[in-house]
Amino acid sequence: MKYITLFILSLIFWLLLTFKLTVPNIIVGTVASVICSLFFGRFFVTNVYKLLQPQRYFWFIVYLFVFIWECLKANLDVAYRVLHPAMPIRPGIVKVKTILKSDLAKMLLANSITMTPGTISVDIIDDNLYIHWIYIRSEDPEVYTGIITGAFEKYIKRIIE
Amino acid sequence: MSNYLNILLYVQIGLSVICLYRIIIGPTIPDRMVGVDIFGILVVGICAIIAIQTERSYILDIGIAWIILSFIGTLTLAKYLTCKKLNE
Amino acid sequence: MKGMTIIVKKTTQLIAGMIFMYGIYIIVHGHLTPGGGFAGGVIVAGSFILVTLAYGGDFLKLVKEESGTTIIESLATIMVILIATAGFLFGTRVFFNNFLPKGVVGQLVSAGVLPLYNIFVGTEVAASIFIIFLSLIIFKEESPK
Amino acid sequence: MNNMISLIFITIGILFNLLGCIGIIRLPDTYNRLQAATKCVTLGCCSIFLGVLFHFGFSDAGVKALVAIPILFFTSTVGAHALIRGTYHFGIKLGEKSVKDDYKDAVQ
Repeated sequence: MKYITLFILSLIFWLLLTFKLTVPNIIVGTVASVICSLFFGRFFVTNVYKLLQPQRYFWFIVYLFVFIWECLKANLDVAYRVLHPAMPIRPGIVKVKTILKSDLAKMLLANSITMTPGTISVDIIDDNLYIHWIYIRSEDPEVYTGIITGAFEKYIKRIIE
Repeated sequence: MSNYLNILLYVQIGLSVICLYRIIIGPTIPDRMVGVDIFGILVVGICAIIAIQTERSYILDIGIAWIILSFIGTLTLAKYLTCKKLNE
Repeated sequence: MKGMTIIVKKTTQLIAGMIFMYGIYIIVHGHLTPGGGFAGGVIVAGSFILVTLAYGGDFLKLVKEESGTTIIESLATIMVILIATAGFLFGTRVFFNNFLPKGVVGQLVSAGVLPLYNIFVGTEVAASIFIIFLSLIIFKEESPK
Repeated sequence: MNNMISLIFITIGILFNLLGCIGIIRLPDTYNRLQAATKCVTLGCCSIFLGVLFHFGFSDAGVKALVAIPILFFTSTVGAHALIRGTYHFGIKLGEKSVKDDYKDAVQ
């Protein structure tokens, strides 16, 4: 099952890359996809039946708009801190507990955190994310957990789990 | 129109020269590696602008290849920084 | 489990296949765009190097992998020599003779034997660069202090 | 019309790149430099690729630029994560202005 999914995804990637629908192109793409799925199929993601449920794609599009908005805010925030003459920074590493269970969801959450206002993920041990923050706004764990992961966690839970 | 694109191209090249400053001056080893990482991403931008200017689509191929090789290089450097052997 | 953090491992799962396909694309389109056998071979080797870096050496059974890549490299070299000397079968006396039809300029199947050379040179380069990486990380442990 | 939109996107991208490069020069320690540089430069290059997509339209070059955006996003964020973890394990201390360090307990 894993092999077939990787084969289909590779073929779609090949057709997007070449953007021609001729017969030799499709034959070469099929052969290359078979080789690719033989090499890399054994450690692909396991629960592939989730790709067939349409409501996950809807939540993914909603998540994409939320993410672009947060990303723009991140850049304006960093721009303010860089251009200010006194550089108002207060950096430190904080520990945040997440409610997500599967590994793929944790990876997507960590990648999203890396692009949001002044935060970058340093390490992930079990359920705890260690995050370097450029301006620590409060000392209370409840409050900063809400600030950092609150915007993404509910969408990612609906997309992947 | 074309002149304006030329100016943008020169600005982008100038930005990558600023990264070279951090690579040369940087006081510690991780500072230089940050410079190398950012330099790799900026060169991809240069490739994209040249692809518009010359109307050749194959220059984008060079850009994507540069992204991939720069990613593998950054991972290798990061693994070197954690003081581990490469096959662990 | 050894290796790098879980973020790098999960991203490697998603991206290694795409990097491999991109290397094949560079190799196969070598007679139409810049790139060709050498550049594509380096990218194909990069996908295997990425898996080795992210998952550690025990995941791929490195010693077995090394003998396998040696066999692939030798086969690719023999194929390049065979195609180069194939001109003798057709009655001429030149190396690298083009005995296939040339096709239309700009199509994928054109330029005679040039795509075949690109494919085998790409395999050769990928196997040998992966061998260099493996020998760097295996033989470092066995060398005397 | 498409040319104007693509030029606007490229200009925005180069402004973000400029902010990233100012950050990499001005900020005081390695962690903060990585913060500023990675975010701004990644968003700037994604914006430049969007400009390429608008210039070429939905042809082979445009789709190639569209494919490049997720690859650039994943590779640069994962590269920044690996680099900052390596910096901490290499022994570089947090800067003078920093107020909190929870990761110190987890390493030992």
